[in-house]
Amino acid sequence: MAILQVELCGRLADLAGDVVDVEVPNVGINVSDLRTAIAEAYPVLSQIIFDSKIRACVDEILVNDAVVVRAGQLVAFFPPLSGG
Amino acid sequence: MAILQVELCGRLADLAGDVVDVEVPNVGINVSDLRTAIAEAYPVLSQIIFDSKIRACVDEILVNDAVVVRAGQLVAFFPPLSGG
Amino acid sequence: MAVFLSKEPIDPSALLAGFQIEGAGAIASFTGLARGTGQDNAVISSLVLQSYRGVTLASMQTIAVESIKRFSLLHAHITHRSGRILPNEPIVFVAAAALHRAAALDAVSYMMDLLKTEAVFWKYEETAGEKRWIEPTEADYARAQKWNQ
Amino acid sequence: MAVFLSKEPIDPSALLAGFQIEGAGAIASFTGLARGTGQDNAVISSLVLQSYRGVTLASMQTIAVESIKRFSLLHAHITHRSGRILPNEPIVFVAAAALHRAAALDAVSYMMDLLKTEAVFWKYEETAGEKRWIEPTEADYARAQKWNQ
Repeated sequence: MAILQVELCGRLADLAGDVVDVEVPNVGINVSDLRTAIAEAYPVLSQIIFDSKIRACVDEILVNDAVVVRAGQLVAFFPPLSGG
Repeated sequence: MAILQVELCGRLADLAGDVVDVEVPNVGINVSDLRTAIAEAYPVLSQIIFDSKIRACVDEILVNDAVVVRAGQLVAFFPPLSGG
Repeated sequence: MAVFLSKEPIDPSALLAGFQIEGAGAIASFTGLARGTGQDNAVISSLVLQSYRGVTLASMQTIAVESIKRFSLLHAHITHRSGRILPNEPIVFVAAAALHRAAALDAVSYMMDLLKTEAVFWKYEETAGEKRWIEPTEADYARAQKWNQ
Repeated sequence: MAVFLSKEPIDPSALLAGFQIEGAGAIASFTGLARGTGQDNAVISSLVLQSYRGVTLASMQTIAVESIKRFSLLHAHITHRSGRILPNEPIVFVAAAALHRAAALDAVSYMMDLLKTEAVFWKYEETAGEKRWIEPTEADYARAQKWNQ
């Protein structure tokens, strides 16, 4: 197992801070399972992290839930965007 | 009879100058008849002055052809407007 | 509301700098500029705008007043040049301030569409000694008409 | 094309002054400003915009590139602030240069609609010590969606 640092953006950070540490297998974990791992480790995120409007960003690219991530990658979750 | 000075705007002025003098009855003449008087006195305007797109302006207000004008009033004809 | 007819070159950035109003959430602006080439690639040496006495300014004021009413603007500005305008010089600057973006953007479109067809100006291009009068296109009339529907 | 993410206050009139391109017949601009009162008349002390690494600027660049293609623009500009923004300060400035007015005006609407829903920002208002996250409204999403039809 390894520690993946996951960045929380926008209102997600209000719930659990800017970064949360999540234990993940060395071979990696797909984004869908990462949501489950986050929900288990951080009960305060257990509802919102499964919201389909919360998008994952890996190494600065928006990705879908099938993508596999490993410790050391830049992983973030985005609530709905709101510029302008 | 009196002399009414009629201002020609835009491309109308290219045909007959900025101002044309037209003899009109002392009691005045409506705009429709003024067009006829202009066409007779200035053959170069005889087609265009009857064009429905050529609007009359009297004392700085756009008017319809029933309005009566007299010598001394500010009378102008406007081809289609084109600002911006 | 600020409406000006200018015989001198106008500076859109200075006009935008002066266009401020407390509480506005949205400011849209538009600058129309004289172009150096026509539709047939003819070189245009200048554009000449003619106005008529007080009627030209009054027609611009009517457009600004109507846009304020129609779009609940906080402020509206129109500055239009007259006289000889060289390529790349601004012909017209309009700005609209509103609470939200849709109103400000629509108001600027509205003012430009109406200026094209209702403001009391006539204009011609000078190309290699020739003089070519410019009138609104069918598309211009259609855009202006659209606001009455 | 010019796309900037600024942590410092921005000056729309200076940005408009710098937005010049030979041959343009139309320059449209839009400035979005922070407001001092919210929809429920609450006094807003500031608006805080958060961005994320290189993704925010990249999302703005995508919007500018797409608007240039879609509207055949000669030039496009987006400057967006991040960080704490006080009432009446600009949040965003966009500009579009085109041959004709419809393209420039539509491009500015397009860029703003997409910035609202696709640019990587998050924002909250601070009102009397409270923090209120702002997300796009249904109308905002509908406006952005409209461009895909």
